Amino acid sequence: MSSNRQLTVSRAMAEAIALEMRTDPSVFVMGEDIGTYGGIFGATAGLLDEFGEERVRDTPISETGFIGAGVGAAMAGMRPIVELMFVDFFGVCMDSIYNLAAKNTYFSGGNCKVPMVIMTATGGGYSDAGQHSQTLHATFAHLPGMKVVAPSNAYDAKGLMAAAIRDDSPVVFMFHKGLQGLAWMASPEEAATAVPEEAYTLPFGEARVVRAGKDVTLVTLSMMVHRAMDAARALEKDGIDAEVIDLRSLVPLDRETILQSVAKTGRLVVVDEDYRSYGLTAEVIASVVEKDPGLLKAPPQRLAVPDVPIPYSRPMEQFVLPNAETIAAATRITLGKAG
Amino acid sequence: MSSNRQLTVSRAMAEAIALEMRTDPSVFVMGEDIGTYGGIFGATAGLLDEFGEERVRDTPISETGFIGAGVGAAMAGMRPIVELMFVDFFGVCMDSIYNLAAKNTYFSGGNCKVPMVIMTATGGGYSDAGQHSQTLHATFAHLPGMKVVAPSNAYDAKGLMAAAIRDDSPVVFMFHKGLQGLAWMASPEEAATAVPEEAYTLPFGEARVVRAGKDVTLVTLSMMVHRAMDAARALEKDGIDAEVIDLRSLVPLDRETILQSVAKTGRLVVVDEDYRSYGLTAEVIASVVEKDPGLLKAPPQRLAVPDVPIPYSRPMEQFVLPNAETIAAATRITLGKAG
Amino acid sequence: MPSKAQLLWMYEAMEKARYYEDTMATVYMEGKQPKFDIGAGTVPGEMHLAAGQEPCAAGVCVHLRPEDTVTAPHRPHHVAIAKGVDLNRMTAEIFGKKSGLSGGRGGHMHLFDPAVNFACSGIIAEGTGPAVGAALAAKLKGSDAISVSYIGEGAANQGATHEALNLAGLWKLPVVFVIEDNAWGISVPKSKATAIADTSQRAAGYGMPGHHVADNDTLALFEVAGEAVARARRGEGPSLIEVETYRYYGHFQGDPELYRPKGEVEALKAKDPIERLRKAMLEGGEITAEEADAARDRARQEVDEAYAFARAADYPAPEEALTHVFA
Amino acid sequence: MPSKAQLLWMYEAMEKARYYEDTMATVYMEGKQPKFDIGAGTVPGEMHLAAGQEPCAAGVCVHLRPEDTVTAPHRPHHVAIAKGVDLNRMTAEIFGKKSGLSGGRGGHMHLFDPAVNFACSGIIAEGTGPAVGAALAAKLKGSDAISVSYIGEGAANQGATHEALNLAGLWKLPVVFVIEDNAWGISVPKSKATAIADTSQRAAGYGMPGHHVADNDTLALFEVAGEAVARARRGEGPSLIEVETYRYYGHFQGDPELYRPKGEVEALKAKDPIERLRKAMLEGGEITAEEADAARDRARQEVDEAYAFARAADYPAPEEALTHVFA
Ligand SMILES: Cc1ncc(C[n+]2csc(CCOP(=O)(O)OP(=O)(O)O)c2C)c(N)n1
Ligand SMILES: Cc1ncc(C[n+]2csc(CCOP(=O)(O)OP(=O)(O)O)c2C)c(N)n1
Ligand SMILES: [Mg+2]
Ligand SMILES: [Mg+2]
Repeated sequence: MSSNRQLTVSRAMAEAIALEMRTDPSVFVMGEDIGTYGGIFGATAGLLDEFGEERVRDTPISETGFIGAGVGAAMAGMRPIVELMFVDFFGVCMDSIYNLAAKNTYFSGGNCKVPMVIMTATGGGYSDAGQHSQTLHATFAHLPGMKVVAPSNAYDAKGLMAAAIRDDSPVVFMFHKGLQGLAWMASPEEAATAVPEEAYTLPFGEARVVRAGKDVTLVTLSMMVHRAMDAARALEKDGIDAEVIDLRSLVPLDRETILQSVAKTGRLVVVDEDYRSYGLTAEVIASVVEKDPGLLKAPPQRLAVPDVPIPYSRPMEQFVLPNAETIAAATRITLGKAG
Repeated sequence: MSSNRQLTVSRAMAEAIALEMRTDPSVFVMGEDIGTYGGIFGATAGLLDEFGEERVRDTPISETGFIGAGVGAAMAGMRPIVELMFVDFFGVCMDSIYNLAAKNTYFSGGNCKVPMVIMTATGGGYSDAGQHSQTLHATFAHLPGMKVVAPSNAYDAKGLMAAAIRDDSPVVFMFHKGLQGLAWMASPEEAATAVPEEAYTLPFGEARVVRAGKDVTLVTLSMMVHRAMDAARALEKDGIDAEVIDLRSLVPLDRETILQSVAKTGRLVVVDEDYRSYGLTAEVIASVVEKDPGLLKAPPQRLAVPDVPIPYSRPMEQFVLPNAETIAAATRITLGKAG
Repeated sequence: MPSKAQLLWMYEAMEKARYYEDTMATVYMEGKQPKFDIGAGTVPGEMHLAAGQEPCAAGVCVHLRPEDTVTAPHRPHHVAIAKGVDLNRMTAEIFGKKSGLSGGRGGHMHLFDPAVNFACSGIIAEGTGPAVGAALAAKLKGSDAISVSYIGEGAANQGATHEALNLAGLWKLPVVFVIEDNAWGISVPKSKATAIADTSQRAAGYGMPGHHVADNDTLALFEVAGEAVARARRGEGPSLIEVETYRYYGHFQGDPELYRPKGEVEALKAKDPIERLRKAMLEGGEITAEEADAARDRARQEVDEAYAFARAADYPAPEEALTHVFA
Repeated sequence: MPSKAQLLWMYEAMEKARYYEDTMATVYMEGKQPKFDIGAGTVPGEMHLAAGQEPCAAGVCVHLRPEDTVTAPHRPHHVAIAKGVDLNRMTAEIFGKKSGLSGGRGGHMHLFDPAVNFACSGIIAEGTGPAVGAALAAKLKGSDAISVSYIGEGAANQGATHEALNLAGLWKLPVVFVIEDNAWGISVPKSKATAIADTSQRAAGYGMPGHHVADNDTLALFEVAGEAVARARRGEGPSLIEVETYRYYGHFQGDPELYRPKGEVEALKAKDPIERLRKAMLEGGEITAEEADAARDRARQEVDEAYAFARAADYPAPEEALTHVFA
């Protein structure tokens, strides 16, 4: 294979895990259907064959139990990767995540470590309705003690997964179903990228300027990076030069890169597939204006799910999700070029 | 009793519940220690004696089960009030709250109703450590389908509780332990107020201007209203005239009142006992600047728990909670009068 | 022993459910060929079919009344049909249409029909608590309505199930818990999920009777469920029934089923429960082949009409998404 | 039968725990008089004492090694003491001091001592999953370390408990689950919380042996726990033990205990388990009163020293609150 080989996000994730498992016997994977099935969204495909049932462990439908077990194993020197099949299921097991995994380091004054990855699938757009389509970025990012990442492409996914596994703190790895490159679900072409074969890590808290631009800053992450890029390409035709920032992680949040960009453009659009209120869009805007409200030459725009559960039916679901057209329209508004 | 009689918040809550139970046989209460004990924070004191064990029902420590049961009972025509003893425990039962209670109305296209109150204790300041001191306002307010209220005093608590019980949608009623007026926990004097004996309701989504002022707007709710008022009194001595706004509910959020105030003062300080990032402080700031960043003459200030678990030890806990001094200091900064 | 009417009712409900699922399997592929895309086609999203599991629905719901509550999980069609959910509006809902039960907001995993007190949900074991609550409401109101909570054998290991079983046992509520043991939780066999072979043995831990029904036997379930429902109706408390049943399709449509032993489904189909019930009915002598055929034809016609209704219906306007968040 | 050393060890651990709690009851009131304010005083916050429950701690931990993991709930002191947690630093932690186990970040419900693999937590049944995970880690590493998960009888009805029991049973992990049945979950008696009288009967539902120890009997528990620990150590899987025990104090200090029948505590104290153990020890003939007294005095002295250590220690700087959020 050449080093230009293209990988889907799901294969990049599975490869990152395999590489760590080969070199570190303390790494193992647990979750529902992560063995024979290879993970419903492919993040563990092939691992069972290589590493066997002890280290690639299918679980009962007991998320509180097996995530709690992950914490216990992590404190006992292992590096578990546990999969919460859909992020929507956090409600049955959030205690194990936010009160246990995320706090035991602090509660122990740093004497105990919880080196654990919780990976979970986010996102909608394929009519899976309100209990299987959420993104819930802010639900995790609001609570202290966990790092939260949400990659937009295969290269980032592999590097961030390796970094997550090696991190001594719990990392919530939120991957978007629609970016996985699955045979059965549409995925943007740019999500699959060239991925080096060897192991590498990417740092958390370093946003990536996906497209440099001078007129307006579009801040987003995960699936919405691709929608924002589509919008940027459309806007380009109108002579609007948008800068697109992929945050890559919510915690830590790279406020510096956002500020630098807004200092340049003076215009801000924040795009998120999560619910609108009390979410990422507000945090990004507040982070800018608490530095200096004068940075903004016009009201910033927020695009997110308008505080309704994700509806099932296609026309309604597509209506509540941000897309290239709505992003472009909001961008025009903040530039005073609406209409 | 005169209509000027003073009630604590806990008694006001219990009275509101009793009044509704007297007139509406479909209202009942469930939760841990809400019977003989009268609720750990007194919100159900006296109810067992008047209404008996069937309608004032102690439960096992099975929050998923009994909150789920509340949803089933509500859909079957009852109006359950369930207590989640500490909001910190949401992690064991959030599915019953956010995926079930909050979404069944939508999932049923409005054909089913879930008239249910989930009341839960928030707040720290008395060294109960990181699993018993959180506020978690945004954790609930971020997710659609539930109204979220957090009163600061007895008068509001009674009126909001009655409104919550009569509402056909699920309402999360977040009461601060330190406002309850318990014999065993310090409470600000102003939390206990004159409370009419008869039943009355207060609307959700109407903030209250607790103190009118022209120089700066302090937006907050729950316990922090009292801290902000203390700060306002201290600032007054320095000739600073602060407007203090008690939001009373997070969902719906009264953006209008905030905007009007900031339009007048041009300066904004948001105070919250919840975690700082991805929380109420950002939502309030974003709500202002997405209208018009020019409303703010100076960077807004946010006071909240600095993204760490609440520590146990007194000096550390007091350090992470906003108080009158830190609020006043932040206010001076936004007024350019720091130092 | 079921009466003639009960037998025919169960048979019809099972034929209806089977034909509904087989039709859905075909309709679901519309617009997903040549390339399968889960979000495309007439019926998008996940689709969990229950062909083979019809006894669990009919054998229990034959004992129920409209005022009884039933909560079902993500694989709900057979139960919804046996509970009498409006088939036209249910199908329109699954098509995402405006005239669907919820105007298209819920879809296949979120079917609500308050007229017959049916609800289902997409989170494992999420219906157990609500079933307990509906039973509690009945008790508080002095009604003799009961609840039935359906879960899969995989769901038996979710904490919610435990809490609901204990609450029902503790408060002696009129609930019948039905575990549909189709041997699989997606790709995980029961032996890799549950520490014991027969989950109904857990009933003792909650102070309620447990029943095990072997090999998808409609008539055996009829008896056991009749007992459990009567017990609940009399106010004597809950029961737990585990039924060994068959899953003919994959976990969801599109499941490659690589985990499944070759020949498993064929072996199950060889003892198809609808065939077995029909045979037993006819052998019983009270029911003629013509009567059975008429029931089956009625069932199929009703299903055909429901699909036609759904197909002809309009999509909701996009902005409808913003309504009904609150009551 | 315990050896002489084991008897003395248990006795000393129990005396130490008792004296620790009784001392804490006094210290806790410092600064809370004349007006009780939970946030005030030398030791602020909630305080759950375990006087009367010492057998549960000593009778199990006598069989453990430092590398074995123990998770305890919100009422942790007696177990921490029996597991060998550093008493000075534990007490300093409860005083909120910088030299506490966690520098004051955790407090009484969050005691962590990795040297002896002890942890506790404030959420009901939250330690059950981690105990399973530590046992899984031992299995994966090929070590013969085991885990013990302590919960109260009220916690047995929490979903987490069910999931952990099933996981341990399914994977045959070396875990001993110990239910301390002190008859109360705050104000709710067991009969109003649990559908059955003897929770150890639930063990069968998870394919593991269940044991019931009546009336707070240290020696009976010693035997049963020895069996369960040995079974786990041999790799044969988990066990569940329920111990009937006594809660002498209120749920937390300051609990008005209005729910508690008059005379209940006095009746329990009349059959105090430490007295009973001492009597049995001396009657056994191998241990003299002098040896027992020496053990008790050693225990008390260690406790006195721990309190003195904690009292003399410094508070952390406020800004220390910001450290150790991440590893
Ligand atoms: C809490 C939760 N965890 C996981 C899932 C994903 N999931 C959906 S169906 C399923 C398997 C369910 O197995 P079982 O209960 O036996 O029902 P069956 O699908 O066999 O009918 C799983 C794991 C979910 N929906 N909810
Ligand atoms: C999930 C959760 N629910 C409720 C509580 C509040 N709470 C603390 S201790 C307790 C009673 C526990 O009873 P039991 O398990 O019998 O232990 P005991 O206090 O008797 O030792 C309760 C309800 C909690 N900490 N966590
Ligand atoms: Mg199954
Ligand atoms: Mg107890």
